[in-house]
Amino acid sequence: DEQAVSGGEMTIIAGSDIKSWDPAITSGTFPGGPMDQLDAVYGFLVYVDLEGKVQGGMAESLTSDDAVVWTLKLRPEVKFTDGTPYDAEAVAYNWKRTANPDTLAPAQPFVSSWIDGVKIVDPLTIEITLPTANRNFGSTLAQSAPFVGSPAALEAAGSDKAAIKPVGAGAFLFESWDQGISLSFKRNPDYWDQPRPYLDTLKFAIIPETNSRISTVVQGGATMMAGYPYQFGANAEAPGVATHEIPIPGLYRAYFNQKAGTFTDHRAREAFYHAIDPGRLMQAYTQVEGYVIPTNYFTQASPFYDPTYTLPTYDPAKAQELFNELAADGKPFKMKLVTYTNSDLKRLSSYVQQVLSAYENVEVELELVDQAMLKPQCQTQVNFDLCVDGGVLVANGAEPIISNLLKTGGVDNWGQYSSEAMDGFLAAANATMDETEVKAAYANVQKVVAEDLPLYIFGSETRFLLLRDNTGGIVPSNGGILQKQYLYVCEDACAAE
Amino acid sequence: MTDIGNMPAFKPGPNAKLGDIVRHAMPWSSKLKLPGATPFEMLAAIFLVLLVLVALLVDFVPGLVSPKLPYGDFSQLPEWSLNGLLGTDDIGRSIFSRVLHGARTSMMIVAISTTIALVSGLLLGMLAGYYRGIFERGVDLFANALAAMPSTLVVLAFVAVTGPSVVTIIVVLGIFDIGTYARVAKAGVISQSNRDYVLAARAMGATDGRILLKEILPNLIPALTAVMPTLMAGLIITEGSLSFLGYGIPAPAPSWGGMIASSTDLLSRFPVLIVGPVLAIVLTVYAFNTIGDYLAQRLNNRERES
Amino acid sequence: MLNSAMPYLRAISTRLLTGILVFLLVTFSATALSSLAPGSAAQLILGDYATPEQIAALNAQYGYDLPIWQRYLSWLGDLLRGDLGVTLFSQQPILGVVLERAAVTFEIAFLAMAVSLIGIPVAMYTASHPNKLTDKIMRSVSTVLLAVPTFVIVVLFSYLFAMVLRWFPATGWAKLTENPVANLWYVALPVLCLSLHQTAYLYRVARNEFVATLQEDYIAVARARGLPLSYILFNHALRPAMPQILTVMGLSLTYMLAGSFVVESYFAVPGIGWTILSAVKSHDIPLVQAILSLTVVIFVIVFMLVDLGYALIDPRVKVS
Amino acid sequence: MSSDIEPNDDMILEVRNLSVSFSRGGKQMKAVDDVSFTVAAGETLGLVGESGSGKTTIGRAILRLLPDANTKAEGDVRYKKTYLNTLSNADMRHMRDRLQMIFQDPLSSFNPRRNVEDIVAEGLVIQGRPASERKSRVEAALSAVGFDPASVAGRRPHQFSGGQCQRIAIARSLAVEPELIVCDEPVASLDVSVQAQVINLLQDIRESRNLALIFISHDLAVVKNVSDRVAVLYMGRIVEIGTGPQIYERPAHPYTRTLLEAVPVVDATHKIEPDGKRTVMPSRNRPEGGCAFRSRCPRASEVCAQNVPTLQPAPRGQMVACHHPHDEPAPGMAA
Amino acid sequence: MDATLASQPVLSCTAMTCEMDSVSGPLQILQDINFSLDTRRALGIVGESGAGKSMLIKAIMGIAPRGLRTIGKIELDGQDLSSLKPKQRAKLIGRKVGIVFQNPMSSLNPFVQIGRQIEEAGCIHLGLSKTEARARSIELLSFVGIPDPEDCYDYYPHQFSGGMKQRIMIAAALICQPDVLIADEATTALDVTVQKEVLDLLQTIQTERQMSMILVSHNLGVVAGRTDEILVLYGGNVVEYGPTSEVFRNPRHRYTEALLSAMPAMDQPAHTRLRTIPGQPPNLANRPTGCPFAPRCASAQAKCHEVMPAMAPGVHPGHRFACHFPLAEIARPASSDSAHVE
Ligand SMILES: Nc1ncnc2c1ncn2[C@@H]1O[C@H](COP(=O)(O)OP(=O)(O)OP(=O)(O)O)[C@@H](O)[C@H]1O
Ligand SMILES: Nc1ncnc2c1ncn2[C@@H]1O[C@H](COP(=O)(O)OP(=O)(O)OP(=O)(O)O)[C@@H](O)[C@H]1O
Ligand SMILES: [Mg+2]
Ligand SMILES: [Mg+2]
Repeated sequence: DEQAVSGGEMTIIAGSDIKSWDPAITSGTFPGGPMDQLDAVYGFLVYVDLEGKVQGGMAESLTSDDAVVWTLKLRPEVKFTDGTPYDAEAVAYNWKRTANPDTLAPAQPFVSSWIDGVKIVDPLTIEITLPTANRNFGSTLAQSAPFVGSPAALEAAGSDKAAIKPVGAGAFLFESWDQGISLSFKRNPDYWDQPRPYLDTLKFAIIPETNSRISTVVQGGATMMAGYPYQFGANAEAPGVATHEIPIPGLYRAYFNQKAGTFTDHRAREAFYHAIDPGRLMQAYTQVEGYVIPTNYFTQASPFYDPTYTLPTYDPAKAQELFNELAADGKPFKMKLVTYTNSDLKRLSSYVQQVLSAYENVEVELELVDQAMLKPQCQTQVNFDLCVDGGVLVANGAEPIISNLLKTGGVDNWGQYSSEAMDGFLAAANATMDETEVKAAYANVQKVVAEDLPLYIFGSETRFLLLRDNTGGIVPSNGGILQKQYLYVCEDACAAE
Repeated sequence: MTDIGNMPAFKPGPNAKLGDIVRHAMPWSSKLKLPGATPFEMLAAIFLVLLVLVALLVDFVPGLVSPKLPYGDFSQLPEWSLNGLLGTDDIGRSIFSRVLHGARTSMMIVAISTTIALVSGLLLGMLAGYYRGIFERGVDLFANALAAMPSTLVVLAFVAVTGPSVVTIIVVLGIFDIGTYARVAKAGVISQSNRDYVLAARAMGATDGRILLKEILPNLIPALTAVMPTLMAGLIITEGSLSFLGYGIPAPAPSWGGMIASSTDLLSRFPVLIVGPVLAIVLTVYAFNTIGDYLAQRLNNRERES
Repeated sequence: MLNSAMPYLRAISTRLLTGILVFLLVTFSATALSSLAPGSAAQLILGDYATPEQIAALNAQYGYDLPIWQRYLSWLGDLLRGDLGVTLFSQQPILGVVLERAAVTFEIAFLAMAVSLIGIPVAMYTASHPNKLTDKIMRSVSTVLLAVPTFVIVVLFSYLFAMVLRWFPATGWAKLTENPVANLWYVALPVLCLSLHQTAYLYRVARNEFVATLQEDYIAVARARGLPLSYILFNHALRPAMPQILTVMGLSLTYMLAGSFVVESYFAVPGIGWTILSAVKSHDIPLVQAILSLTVVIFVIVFMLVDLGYALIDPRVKVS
Repeated sequence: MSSDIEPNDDMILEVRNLSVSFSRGGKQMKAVDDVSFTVAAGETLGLVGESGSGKTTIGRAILRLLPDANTKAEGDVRYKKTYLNTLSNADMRHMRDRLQMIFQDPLSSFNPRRNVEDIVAEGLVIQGRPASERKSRVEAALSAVGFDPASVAGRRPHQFSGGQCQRIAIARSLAVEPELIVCDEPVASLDVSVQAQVINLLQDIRESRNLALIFISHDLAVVKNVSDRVAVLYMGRIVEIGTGPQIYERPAHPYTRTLLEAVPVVDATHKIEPDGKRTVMPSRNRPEGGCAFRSRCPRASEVCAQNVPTLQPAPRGQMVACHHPHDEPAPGMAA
Repeated sequence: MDATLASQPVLSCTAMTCEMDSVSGPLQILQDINFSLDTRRALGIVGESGAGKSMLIKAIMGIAPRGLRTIGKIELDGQDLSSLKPKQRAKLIGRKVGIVFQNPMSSLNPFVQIGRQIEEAGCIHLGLSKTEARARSIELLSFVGIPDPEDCYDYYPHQFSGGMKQRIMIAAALICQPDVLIADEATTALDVTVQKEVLDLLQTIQTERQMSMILVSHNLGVVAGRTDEILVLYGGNVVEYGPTSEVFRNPRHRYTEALLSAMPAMDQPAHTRLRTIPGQPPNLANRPTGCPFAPRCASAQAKCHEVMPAMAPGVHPGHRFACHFPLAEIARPASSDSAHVE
C-alpha cells in the first residue's frame, strides 16, 4: 500500500449483468459477479478476510464475547452519497428491510431470526442479541447481508425493485449502466477512508466468451478476470499479465435431488460415487491432471478436516452391483443431469453421461439450461436428479455456507436434504466459541456427510485472477471479491508474484 | 473403406489434369453423370455421395469406435490410426468418429428440413404463381416476414420454449426455407405459365390440377434442384451456428457446430483439435455450394438455349 | 413532374403497406413466442427467492399475465404513443439503447459492406476474362470463403489475430464519435469477419451478373463499334448489373444485421445482435420487441431503398 | 351495328360483337373492339394485321384461353348451336376436342419433359380415351403429318427441328379430331423452306377433313395463299373483311393498301425507289375517338376524327370500315 | 484484275473459313467464303436460319464468340485485318463499318440514354468533344427521321417503338461516317409497314452518303429490289453469288431456285400448293462429303453426293454458283415487268 498512487482506471470483466441495485439481494462470491458490482457502490459493512476473520469495512468492528450479544461499531462521519448519514438507523433500516419477506432477500430467514434483538445504542453503535449463540454471526452477516443502502433512496423506490437507485457510501459512485454491456463507476470524493479510493474510474465489462475474456486481459483491454489456471494456459505467461491466487479452497459439488427420483435411494447416491473416478472427472472438467480429490466436506487445508470419515471412492464393480440391485428392486437408475450452457460444464456433464452410460441398467439424460435459468429450475422447481452449479463454493470458515448447503431448508440446499442429526451438529458447531467443541461437531458433520451423501463432492480448487501486472491493492474479501477502495494502478509490475 | 494400399500405382505427370487423377483414383466416379462438370465439381459430387454414404452407413465402418464412448485420453493430438486420425476430444472421444457421426446428424437435419420446406414451399409457390391475386400476396407476405426475421434468433427463441430438441430445430429451419422454395416455385410457375405449352394443355381441356401437377411441376424441378444445394448449405451453417451457441443438437449426439464450440475453449492449448470439425463443415458447405453453382449454371445455360 | 412522381408514390406506398403487415406479423410472433418461453422477467427481477405468488403478482403488474393478443395490443398502443419503455434491469430508455446499439451494428455492417465492394471491380475484371487463370482462382477462393461459416471465421480470426498475433483487440468498443481512431481499431476484426463472407458473396453475384450482361446483344453492338473493353465495362455493363448487385447488397445488409450476434457476442461489441441475444436470455421482452421491430423496419426501408435504387438505375422501372 | 349478320347455320363459328379489354396497372386497354365474323365449315379465315392489333387475342377469346385475372371479354361466340362464352368450365372442357389451337412457337408449346407420343396423346388422355384407342389415334395423327410413328417414338421435342415441331403440334391437334383449328402464326418462326411444308400440310388436312381454320399471320403472302376469306385488323377492329381476291385485288381500306404496299416482293427486275420522306410515321398510339387509322391515313378528313366508321359493303362486295374507301385495284395489281 | 481506283473493293473476304470446337468435334461454321464489296454497292446475304449469315458478319467484325477460329483473309479498305492487333482492328472496324443488328429491343442498352449510345463511338474513335458529339448525334437523329431530336437525345430506349429504335441504331452506326453499313436482319423483328420504312431509310442513306451496304436477311423479298449483288449461303457455304437481278431472274443453283419457289407469292391464287424443300440443313459437325445441298436436292446425282462442287462462273459476268448440275440459263429480256403477268 506504500506505493499506492491515485488516479487511473480499471476494468473488471464480469460474466453477466446484475439484475438490480437492491442491496438486500446478494449472491455469489465470484469476482465479476453481482456482489462485486454492489460492493463498488455500497461497500462491505463487515467482511471476511483470507484467514476467515471478520473485519470491519464500512463499520469499524463487529465483536462478541459470548456469541450471543454482538456489538457493531460504526465509523463516525460516514455519509451516503445523497448526504444522509450512514448511521445505526440506516443499518437497522436495511436489516429490517431484509427481514421483510416482501423484499425477497435470500438472507431473509437469517436476518429475521435476530431482527427483534437489534438495539440501537447510539448513532454509531448497534447491539444485536441473538436468540441462540452463533459464533459465525459475523461471517454470516458478511456473506449474506453486507450492504447498506441509503434508506432515503430505498424508501423512494418503494416496492418497485427496478426503480432502486444505487445510493451507498461505498468507494465509488454509480455513473452509468449499459444493460448487458458494461457498468461504470467514478470515484466517490467523499469516501470516508481518504486518500482511498485510488482509482478515478472503475468499470465492469460483460464478456461472455472465456477466450475473449482472456485475450482481452492479455491485450490490456481490461484489468482482470476471475478464472482458473487451466483456462489461462500459456496466456498467464504473456507479457504484462500476472495471475493472482485467492488462497481459499473451494469445493466443486453437485446436488442430488433427495425429494424425488433416483437419488432418494441412498444406494443410487453411493453407486454414483463409486461409478465415477473423480480425478478423471476433474481432468475432463479442467483438462489438467493431478487434482487432489477431497475426501469429505472439509479439505486437508481446513482446520476441521477429519480423515476418519471419507466419501465412497471409485469402484466400478461396486457401482455396477448397486445399479443392478436398484434395477432388480424395480427402481432402475435413471437420472437427469441439469447444468447450464457453459463449455466447461458441458464437458463435465458429457463426461458423467459418457461414463455412466458405459454401465448397465443406467440411463442418463442431460439438460443444459441458460445460466439464469439454473437456479429457478434446480432451486425453485427442484426439477433435476443431479444439478451441477458452476464454479467452486468457497468453503473457508465453514459458515454460513455449510449451513446454507446442508441444513434443512438452507438457502443453498437445492437437493432438499434433510437430516435431524446434521441439523443438530451444525447448530452445535455454531453455538459455541470453544474450538475443540466446534471441531468435534464438524467431525460429526463429516460423518453424516459420508453416511448420507447429501452432495456429490468431486473436487476442490482455489480461484485465480488473471490480471494486468500493474494492478496493486488486491485485498480480497468474502473469498474473492476485491475491495475496490484499495485498488490502484502502479507503475511497475507490482502484481507479478 | 477401400484400402489405399491396394490401389494401382498412378503417377500424375506434369500435365495430368485433376479430373484424370480423380477418375483414376476413383474409377466409379466416371459413372457419376455430370455433363460438363469441372474436376472440382466432380470432386464435390463425389464428396457429397460419400457424405450420404457415411451418414447412412457410418455404423458399419469396421473398427470405428462409438462417438459417445471414450476412445483415448482427453484432448489427445492426432495420430496415425483410424480413430485417432483427428485426435480425441476433451473427454476422450474419437474426433474422427464424431465427425463421421456428425455427418449423419447434419444430413438428417438437412434431409428432413428440406423435405418440409420443399413440400410446403412448392405447394404455396404453385398456388401463388398459378392463381396470383390474394394467394400471391399472402405467400409474398409470409416469405417477406420470414426474410425479415433472423432465423438463428427465432430458433433460439423456440429452443427456449421447447428446450433443446432436434425436432424443434428441424421444423423451424424447415419453415425458414419455405419462403425461398415458395419464391422459386412461384417464379417458375409464372414463367412456365407464360409458355405456350400451358396454354396448349388448357386448349386440350386440362384442368388446373392437371396443369399444375403434370405440366408445370416437372418443369419446376430443375430450378428447385438448383437452389436446393445452396439452401442445404445454409441449413448446415445455421445448424452449426446453433450448436456452436449451445442451442443445437442436444448432447451427446455428435454435431459439428457443437464440436467446434467445445474445441474453441481449448483452442489456445490444443489448436489442432478444431481442424477436424471445421474441415468437415467447410468441405460440406463447399461441396453443396459447388454443386449448387453447377446446377444453377446448367439451368442458366439451358434457359439461354431454349 | 407530379405525374412522373405518382407511380413512385404508389410503389412506395404498397411497399409500406406490405412492410406494415410484415411488421405486425413479426412482432406479434415475437409476443406469442416470448409468452410461451419458460421463466419470466419477474422471476429474474425478483431473484431466486421469490415465491410463485410474488412472481405472479409482478407479472400481473407488468401485464405479462394477459392473453397474448391483449399484451400485443397494449404494446402496439405504447409504440404508437412513441413509448417503448425502459430496459428491464438498467431502466434505460429502450429507444435510446436500441438506437445507440443499432448505430454500432450499422457501422460494422456498413463497413463490412464497404469492404465487400472491392468484389465488384474484381468481378468486372474476371467476368470480362472468363475462364482465365484469375477468374478460376477468384472463383475458387470465393467458393471456399463462402463455405466457411461466420462462427468459424470468428473463432479462427480471434484466435489468430487477437490471441496469437495480438494485432487487434479481442473485445471492446470505442464510439466513433468519441474516438475515431480507437473505433477503427476495435471495429477491424468484426468487420473483417463479417466482410469476408460478404465479399465472396458479392463477388460471385457480381461476376455472374457481369458474365450474363456481357452476353447481351447491346454489348456485342458496343464491341462491334470497336469500343474499348474498359469503356464497355463501365459504361455499358455496370449499370445493367447493378440491380441484381443492389438486391444482394440489400439482402446482405439485413443478413448482417440479423446475423451479427455471433460476431458481436464473441467480440463483445455492443450492437443489437448481442443485445437481442442477451435480451432473449434475460427475458427483457420490451427490448426484444423493440429490436425486432427495428429489424423489420430496417428490412422494409432497405428494400424500399433497393426499389428506389432500381428506379434510379433502371430507366424502365416506373412501378414495381 | 352487326345486326345485319344473321345467325347462319352454314357457319360453324360465329363471333358477335366480341370485345376484350385488359386491365394493366389500373388502366383498361381495349385489345379487341367489337369484332364480328363467321367461319363456315371447311373454310379458312385469315386474320392479318400489325403486331398488337389483337389477332392472338381474338383467337384465344374464341377458345376461352385468355387469362381470367385481368381480362374482360364481352360478346358472343357461337360454335354450331353452342354459345361458348356462357358455358361452364367443365362443359367448355368437353368442347375442346372440337376446337383446337396451334401456336407460333412450336417448341415452347410442348412440355419439354414429355416425349412426342405423350404430347400427341395428351388431348386424348384428358378426354379420357382408353389406352388402346389412344395408341392408334396417335399413330394415325403422326402419320397424317408425315412421320413414321415408330421412328419418332420416345423422342423429346428439342430433338426436332422447327418444322418438325410444328408438324407434331398439328398432329397433336388432329389427334382429337377437331372441326376448327385456330392457327396463331403457325409459320412465323419457320424458314421459307419449312414454311412451305407446313402450309401444304395444313391445306391437305383442311381439304381431307373439311376443317375450318382461323389462320392468323402478319405475312400477307402466306395469308393470301391459305385463306378463303381475309379479315384485316387494325387496333382491335376489323377494318376490312372479304374474300381473298376482294381484299388483295381491290383493297378498299387505305390501311389494307398500306399493308399490301409494304410487302417485300421477290422481284429484282428493278431497284425499289425508296420512299424519300424519312420521317417516322406518326405515333401508332390510338387517337381518341373517330377512326383509329386516321393519324396514318392519307385520306383522312374531318369526318374521320368524329365518327367511328362501321363495316359497310364496299364496291367489290367486301365489308370495309372506312369513310373514304378506295375503289381501284391494288398497287401493282392488274385490274 | 487491274487495280483501278473505281473497282477497289471496300471490303473483301478471301478463302475465309470459320471453325469452332464443340462436344461433337470441330464445327465448320463457314467454309471458303469469297466475296468483295465495292464502294457504293449494296450486297445482300441470304440463307436459311443457321446458314451462317450472322457468323459471317461477326467474323468480319471480330466479335465472333470465343473459340471461333477464322482462317483466310479479310480486307477492309485494302488493309488485311488479320495482320492487325485486336485493339487496332476493333478501332479500324469501329470507324469504317457501321452495323445494325437484328433485334432493336436488345441491341440498345436500356440503361443508357440514346444520345450517349449514338455518339460514344464518335467520341472514342474520332475524339469528338462533348458538344460536337451532341450536335452530331442530334443531326443524325433528325437525319434518320426521329421527331424532336433535341428532346430525344436524353431519352432511354424503352421510350421508343421498335422501328424508332432501329432508326436510332442506324444513327449510331453512322456517327463515324463509315464506308460500309451492315444490317444483319435489321428488319426481321419489325412489322411489314415499319420494315418498309426502315429498308427505305437504309437504302436512301446508302445512296446519299455513298456508302457500301450489306443487307443480311432470310427473306429474299427484302434484298430483292434493294441490293446490287447477292450472296446465297447454304450450310456455311456460298452456293450462289452474283448480281441480284441475275440471281433472282435466273437462279442457277438448285437451292436458290427451290428457295424462291417455296415462297408463297402475292400473284398466286389461294390454295396454290407450294414447292417444298424436303429434309433439313446440313449438320455442321457431320457434313456430307459432296454438295451440302445434295441430300435435299431433287436432281441430285451420284456425283453430287461425292464431290463438292466448286464455284463456277455463269453466263452473266460476276454470276457464280457451286452446282454440278445447274439450272439452265433462260434467256429473257433484261428488263421486263413480265414477272407480274399471270
Ligand atoms: N394478357 C395480357 N395482358 C395485358 N395486355 C395484353 C395481354 N395479352 C395481349 N395484350 C395486349 O393486347 C394487345 C393485342 O395483343 P395481341 O397479342 O392480340 O396482338 P397480335 O395481333 O397477336 O400481335 P402480334 O403480331 O405481336 O402477335 C396488345 O397491345 C397486347 O399488348
Ligand atoms: N456460339 C456458338 N457456338 C457454336 N455454334 C454456333 C454458335 N453460334 C452460332 N453457331 C452455329 O453457327 C451456325 C451459323 O449461325 P448463324 O447465327 O451465323 O446463322 P444465321 O444464318 O445468322 O441464322 P439466323 O437466320 O437464325 O440468324 C449455326 O449452325 C449455329 O448453330
Ligand atoms: Mg400474336
Ligand atoms: Mg443471324
